[in-house]
Amino acid sequence: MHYINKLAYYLVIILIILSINFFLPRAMPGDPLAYVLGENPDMPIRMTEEEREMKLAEYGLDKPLPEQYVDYMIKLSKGDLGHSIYYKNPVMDEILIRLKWTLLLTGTATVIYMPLGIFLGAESAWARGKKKDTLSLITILTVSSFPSFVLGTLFVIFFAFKLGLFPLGCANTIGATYANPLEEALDILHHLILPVATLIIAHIGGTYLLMRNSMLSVIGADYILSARAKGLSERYILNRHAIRNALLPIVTMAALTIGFMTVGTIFVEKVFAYPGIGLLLYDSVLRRDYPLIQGIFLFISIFVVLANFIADMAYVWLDPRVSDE
Amino acid sequence: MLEVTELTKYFSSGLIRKQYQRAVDGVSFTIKNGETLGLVGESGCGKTTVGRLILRLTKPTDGTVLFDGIDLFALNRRELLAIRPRIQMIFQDPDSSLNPRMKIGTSIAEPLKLHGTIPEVKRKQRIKELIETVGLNPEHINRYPYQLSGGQNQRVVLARILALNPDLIIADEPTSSLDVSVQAQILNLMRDLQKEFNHTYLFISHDLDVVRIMADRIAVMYLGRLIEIGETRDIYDHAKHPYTQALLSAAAVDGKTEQNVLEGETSSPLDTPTGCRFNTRCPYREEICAIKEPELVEVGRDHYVACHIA
Amino acid sequence: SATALAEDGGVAITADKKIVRSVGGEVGSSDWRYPAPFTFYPRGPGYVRMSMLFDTLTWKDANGVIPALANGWKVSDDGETWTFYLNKDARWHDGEQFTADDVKFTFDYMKGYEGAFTWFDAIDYVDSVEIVDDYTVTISLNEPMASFLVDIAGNMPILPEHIWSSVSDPSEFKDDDAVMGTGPLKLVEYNSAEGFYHYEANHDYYNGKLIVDEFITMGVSNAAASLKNGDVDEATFWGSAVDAVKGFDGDDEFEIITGPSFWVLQMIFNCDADEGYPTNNVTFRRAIAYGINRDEIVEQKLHGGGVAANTGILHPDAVWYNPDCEDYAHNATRAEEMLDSLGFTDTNGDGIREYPAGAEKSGDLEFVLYTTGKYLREGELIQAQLEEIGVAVELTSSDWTTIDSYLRAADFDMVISGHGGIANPQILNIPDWPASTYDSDEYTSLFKEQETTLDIDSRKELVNQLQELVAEDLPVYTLYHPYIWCVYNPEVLDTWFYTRDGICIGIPIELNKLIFLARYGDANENGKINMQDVTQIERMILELDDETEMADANQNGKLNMQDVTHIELTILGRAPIRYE
Amino acid sequence: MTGVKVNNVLGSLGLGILAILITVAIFAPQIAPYDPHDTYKWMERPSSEHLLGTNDVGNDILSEVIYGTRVSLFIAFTVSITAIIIGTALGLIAGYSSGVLGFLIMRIVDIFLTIPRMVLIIVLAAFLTQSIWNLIVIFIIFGWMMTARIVRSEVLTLRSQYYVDSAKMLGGSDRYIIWRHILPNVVPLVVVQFIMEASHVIIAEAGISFLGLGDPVARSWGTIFNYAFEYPNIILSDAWMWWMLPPGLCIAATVLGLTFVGYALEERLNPKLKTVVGMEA
Amino acid sequence: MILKISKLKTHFSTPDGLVRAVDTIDLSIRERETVGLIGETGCGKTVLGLTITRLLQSSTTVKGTIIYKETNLLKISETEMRRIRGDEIAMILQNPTTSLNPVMRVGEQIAEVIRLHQGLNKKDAAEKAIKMLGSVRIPSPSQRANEYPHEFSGGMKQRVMIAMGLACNPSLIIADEPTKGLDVTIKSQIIKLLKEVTKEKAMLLITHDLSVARALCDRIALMYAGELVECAPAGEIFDAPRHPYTRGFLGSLPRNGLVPIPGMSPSLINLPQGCRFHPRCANAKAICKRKHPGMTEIEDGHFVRCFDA
Ligand SMILES: Nc1ncnc2c1ncn2[C@@H]1O[C@H](COP(=O)(O)OP(=O)(O)OP(=O)(O)O)[C@@H](O)[C@H]1O
Ligand SMILES: Nc1ncnc2c1ncn2[C@@H]1O[C@H](COP(=O)(O)OP(=O)(O)OP(=O)(O)O)[C@@H](O)[C@H]1O
Ligand SMILES: [Mg+2]
Ligand SMILES: [Mg+2]
Repeated sequence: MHYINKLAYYLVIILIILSINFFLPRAMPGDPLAYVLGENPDMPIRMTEEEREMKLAEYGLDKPLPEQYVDYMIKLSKGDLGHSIYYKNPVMDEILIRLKWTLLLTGTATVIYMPLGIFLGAESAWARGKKKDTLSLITILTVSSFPSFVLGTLFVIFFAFKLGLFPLGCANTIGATYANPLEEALDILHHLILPVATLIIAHIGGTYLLMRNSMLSVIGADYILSARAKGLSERYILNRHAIRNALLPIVTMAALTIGFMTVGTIFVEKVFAYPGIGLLLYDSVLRRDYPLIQGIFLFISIFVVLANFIADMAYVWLDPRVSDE
Repeated sequence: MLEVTELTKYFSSGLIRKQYQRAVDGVSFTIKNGETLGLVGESGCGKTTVGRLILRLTKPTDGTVLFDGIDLFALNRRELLAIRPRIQMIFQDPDSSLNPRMKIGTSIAEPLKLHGTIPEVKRKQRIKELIETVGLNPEHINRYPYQLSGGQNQRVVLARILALNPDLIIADEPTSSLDVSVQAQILNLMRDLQKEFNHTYLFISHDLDVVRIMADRIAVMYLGRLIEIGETRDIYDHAKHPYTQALLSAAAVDGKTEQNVLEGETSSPLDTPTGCRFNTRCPYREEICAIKEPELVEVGRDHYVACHIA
Repeated sequence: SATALAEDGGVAITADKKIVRSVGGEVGSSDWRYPAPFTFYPRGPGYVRMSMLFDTLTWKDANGVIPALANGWKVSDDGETWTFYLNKDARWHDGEQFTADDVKFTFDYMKGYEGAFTWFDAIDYVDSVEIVDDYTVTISLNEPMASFLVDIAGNMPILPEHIWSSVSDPSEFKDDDAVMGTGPLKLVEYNSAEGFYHYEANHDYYNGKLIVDEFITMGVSNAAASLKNGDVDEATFWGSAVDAVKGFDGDDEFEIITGPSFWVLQMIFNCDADEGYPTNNVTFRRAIAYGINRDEIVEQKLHGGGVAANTGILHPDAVWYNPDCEDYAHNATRAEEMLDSLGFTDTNGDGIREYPAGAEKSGDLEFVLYTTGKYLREGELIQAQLEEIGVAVELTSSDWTTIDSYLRAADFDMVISGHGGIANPQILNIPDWPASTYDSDEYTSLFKEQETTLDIDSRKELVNQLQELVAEDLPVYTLYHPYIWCVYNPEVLDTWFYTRDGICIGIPIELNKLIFLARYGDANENGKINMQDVTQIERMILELDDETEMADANQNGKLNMQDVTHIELTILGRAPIRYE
Repeated sequence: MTGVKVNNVLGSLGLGILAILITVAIFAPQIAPYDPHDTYKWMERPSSEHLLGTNDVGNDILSEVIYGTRVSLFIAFTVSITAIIIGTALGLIAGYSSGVLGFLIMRIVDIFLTIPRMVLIIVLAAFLTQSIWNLIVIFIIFGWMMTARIVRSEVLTLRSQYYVDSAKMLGGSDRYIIWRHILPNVVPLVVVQFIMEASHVIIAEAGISFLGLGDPVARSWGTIFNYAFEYPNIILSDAWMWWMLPPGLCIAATVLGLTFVGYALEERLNPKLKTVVGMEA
Repeated sequence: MILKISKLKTHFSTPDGLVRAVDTIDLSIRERETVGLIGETGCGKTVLGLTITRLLQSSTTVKGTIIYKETNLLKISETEMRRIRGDEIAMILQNPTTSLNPVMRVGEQIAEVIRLHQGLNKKDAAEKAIKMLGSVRIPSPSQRANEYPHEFSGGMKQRVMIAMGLACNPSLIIADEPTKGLDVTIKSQIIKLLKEVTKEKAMLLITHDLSVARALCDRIALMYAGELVECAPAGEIFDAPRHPYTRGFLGSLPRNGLVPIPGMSPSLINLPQGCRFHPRCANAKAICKRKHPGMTEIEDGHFVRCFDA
């Protein structure tokens, strides 16, 4: 029951996202054709009325809106996100070749910052009021108030340029030939460290605070006292009783953070010239490559919605109370 | 004064597949002027809902409530606002009955302000009177609820209700969160006030000892149904329904006499048993009990029971 | 010979592979699409990435046109038939021999798929191509085309027939074979995400020995820092990036060369007779021009990395440049006088002039100046300068789509925009600009006339007049031309140079494939082609003066008369070259 | 009880930071040594004349940053105040009238919260003209949801409190109850939410501007940072120290100030942490 | 004597002042004896229970001795205490609904304490847990063990709490209001269950429900404002209460006439001078205002803190 409801809900969300995507260029001021053909500030496109009509027809923009909508949906169902103006390639292809880098970046960062934030938050709450708690609280709040691009830029200047410890950007050494896969992996890692560190620092605060708050309310709960009354050790109580309960709000949050992450990567990828989807979005925005912008928006949104869906399911799995409803 | 007929409330939940919770299912009783009717029953049997229905704080599903001959359920908004001051309710939890951000004095002044019965200049004086009537000190006027104890807050609630001088007071377990000694203070106060202002009480409680002292008549509910109603003395001495008997026996624990301990738990109003609702726990169950729902029948003077066996 | 020179150590060839890395921009914006002939991004950087792989019949170096796949050529007197003598050593990357068939095939293919080659559209001039023998072709034109040698022969990549004959959708053909040409480099890897192109040397190159083994053009996060860090060996800077260039000045590890950009930033006025008041008044526009201090803009925005533009639009380094256009040197007094004379005076003393009474508009003399975010700073400077002469400017930054829609509707006052390709007189067709509000019969007829005039001198005269007219009428007021720099590490490669009038049809950047060739490594130790080279060529020419000898020389891979003539023409600025 | 002390220290620190920034914003014309649009010699190093040097077109960076405070804070506060008011109103409606309207509002909130809003903002910003008003409108459109959700759930709790029933019973109309009983209890939450939203907007606006989608005319810190970042020589020269760092630090300081204040407020308002000890007779 | 508490003080320091939640309490419990601890809300009953099991936050001050079978619980290390907790001394907490971990299966919550203290492996512990559930009369225990607390009713959760307390066969049980919030019929079920349990175990029963105390206790101690005011065998308390508070307390029961004690309990921060009860005492004398009375044994095993007893 629960699953079906949720599924329906998410399908509606996806439908809405698709519709936003459809109506966005059509609702904006300006020539819709410009959103398909792109613009060239130096040399504006020259077109006679006739050519215009032809182009409109070619892109199906002359049809009535509902018909366009149906066409759009049919195309989408075939995985066709349209053609990039700049790359003259299917939007999907352009996204897919960059996907691995973004996944590597966000994946690595998430795998580190989530458990770390959870761990630090839990520890901090468990030591509430003590020096350890205060110190980590202030440190994390302070550090994470730096926007990722400020932090990233400073990292580039210090660690990459001044100290020369890391490369200035990119995902690997361009044009390098590797003796073995390990060497390649190390090279990729070398390029990954600064951007990942930036993402972690920029995103850890949210998780940390949430976990800390969540944990604080768990600590006061009677079942923790009850667990102590059973003679269980503090570590055991923390691990077995407290964390799972405290994790519940985190799980809901996790999906949201994945949404933030995808945005965070735009900044980090720009600062570190990391060739992922975020940078693609940035470049497309600069080039006003509207089909590509829309495609990326759609892709990220659906990705985030899926993440939400998974988080919802995980929530059910974590909290037996929900599954019964 | 109050005539409740076939009062029914089903709570529905679920959007796609509706589920009905039969919280109150055809309850009828009357209360005479100046009388106290005790309403007892286990948790979740629908006592509070009955009270809230009478006040129209909850929308009824069915039934009628006549208050001094006025059909409460037929009133429109304005009429309802006009009649509300005459029926008041005291809630279970005194602490949450007062807005934590309002000073005690403001809380008590609220009904006066809302109804504008007393000019503003005299209000202060009236508040002081009310505060003293319920045995509090005028200096409490400037305190906040959290600065007072539960018992004191319940007094404030009483003072506020008195400001409206209602005819009917529905007291929903007014002392269940209080200590025995404080409970005694509040219950005594309520009795005194009843005498003084001739209030009519619908006194809801799960504590039979308390009801015995407070009520003239007692109504026993089980799973949304009224199963027995009668004079207090009759109920205590000649309880007819097996459930009432079990309740009384459980309340009379003293460590010596062997009790009549009921097995099992109350069923949920989500899926009420067919036939007599008590049949799943009844020690005297017979075949008919699982099939037919018993009607209230008169077994003594003003004493009604819904049981096939009694 | 080239080999000997290399061995002499004129060029640093080490036992290791010699890899040259060049900055192609920031990651992401360093992508110019797949470098196949029909897929590259139709701008200069896209073309040059393709040109590494494919050769054309002719090519250009620092001094002008030189032979490429064609060793020599001659043109008929009517200018309608061109004969090309092809290089017999040229081979495709797969080892196949290059022949006249490929040339004919290419022309036919381009004509057959008209519009597929988005880079230029002059193929219409070509009527037919005939194969004389395996290494000679004649190309017949519909009408004489003075710029043929550059615009078509020096521009159109010759395709291998054995690959493309079976390709029916050229713009979708992105196989490995699609990048197989005769060029000095072969494509190893291309990655659009990272915007990098990895080439390796085609050591069998027919046109000379290669001095590099691999060439990479890639995206970086910060060009200057990457260069300093040694991640790359060469980078281009432009305009205000002169600051970064200065950082390398005096650094022994790096060399700097400067070139023209063939680019202009300009302010377009609304000259529409109905909508454009008061910018449709020429005196008013001149007053504005006097009010603007272009030198200040060059100084403040470009930090000296450019020059105040030719008000006649064409670039000073271009053949067609008219140096005598009115330059509207900043003169606030004059501007104020002119405005006063038009009746725009500050009557209410708020420092801003008002419209004269009874004019089409009233109130403060205030204009909206549209610009994209890129040129906002220029806008701000203009805003401040015009305020001094009592003209208020509201600066609005917008994306081009929006600005364009205002332009089309003639619903604007002034717009800042820039464009390149200003070496070609064709650019002067202002009334025909999509959003132009300029309308002048005199100008239009003058433009038509120069288009049909074949005599170079008279045409030059007409183009000069056109420029003067632009400068007088000021439908656009040009602001500046930025410079372009190439900063490189000479240890790795020191053959960088700027091509005369730009690569191919005028690409200003330094990525001429000739830098990979030993003879260039030899010719310029300081990275530049100098007059000595030219004299050397001249001396060669003097020794060869009859037809047979020329044919001989041709076969030996040497220059011929035609080359020389052409070089001379180019040097003298008479070869009509079309730029975009 | 070190927790309380830390809390107070953080709170006052945050308030201090904000007070300074707000003062700077209000008195920017008085504080700034120059008009940020005036031009001097470009790329000057810090000197007594230009404490933070000049930028690539010769604007005094210090003055630019001071005026940037205005822009950044103006956007942040305009957006968060409006978004909070909208969110509170909708949250109240959704929570108090559990009808179709409330259901609809909450669905919209859920959907908006699921869609990655920053990405959509970037996309929208790419479609729209770059102006601070457009940004403000976009941020408002995407800024009210969290407040609505929080207010609604609080209203749901409050609504089930007996004192709300009491007020009804005493004859209070819905409007009276909302104004007198619900709203005052929601206000503290809303204040915290306002602070959170303001810090979100600061970061979001800085981010959008960093991507070059901000209003290049009204230069916020993000835009200043962006210009510095795009300056080709920024890493090689030392200019990042006085051109990039100050706006970056300002953004961080504002966020930090808001976070501290928000944190302290939340701690203070969180009833879990407030134990009333002993009852006075 | 299984537990002997003497001069026990538990003080909390708060921003408002020192809370003397437990103030000089002497109390002992014999083997198999059930002692009832009765008092009004906030008088310190729960704190006493938590002090014995040392479950209070470390920032509190605890003084005095708690001798459990010859060991002073206040002197041993936390590790040793942990071994005793749940194994020898079981505490059944006040609120079963919140005292069970909502995301852990009921069986597992019982099994973990068995595994910890009796070193059984997972499987055996799980089996034992099911047995324990059966012994507190949970129907179909093996199936119920795999359910979560929210699937249990209030009475059943209380049984689970009891089963958890009994799992390691402790010698002393501290039960904090085991019948609070339960319906009368369910309450009598729990009382019946506890009665069986206490046949062979000592128990400290904390409650403010006199009927429960009467049904279960051998001895009853009354607590007022952090200290004991009367302690005597159950019968004597009900039949011959000596302390005015005890008398008032009993008198305020509905069945005894609903005669309230005037005034209200003092704050544990501002305790009255002299006898803590004197402001509410009808026969308070001058001395009561000045001097704090001590516990005196007025009859065998009957202690009262009153000058007048
Ligand atoms: N607003 C509501 N929505 C849905 N169900 C409700 C609502 N209010 C009460 N119920 C259900 O109606 C039934 C009767 O509730 P009610 O509060 O009247 O019982 P009660 O006898 O007062 O119990 P208690 O003694 O615990 O106060 C319960 O099962 C309860 O869950
Ligand atoms: N950690 C603590 N810090 C400060 N004061 C506390 C703390 N724990 C308890 N108190 C105070 O100690 C007093 C005694 O509390 P306790 O919980 O023991 O009362 P109780 O007798 O169990 O009451 P109830 O019958 O309501 O359970 C109360 O006034 C309480 O506020
Ligand atoms: Mg109730
Ligand atoms: Mg307690």
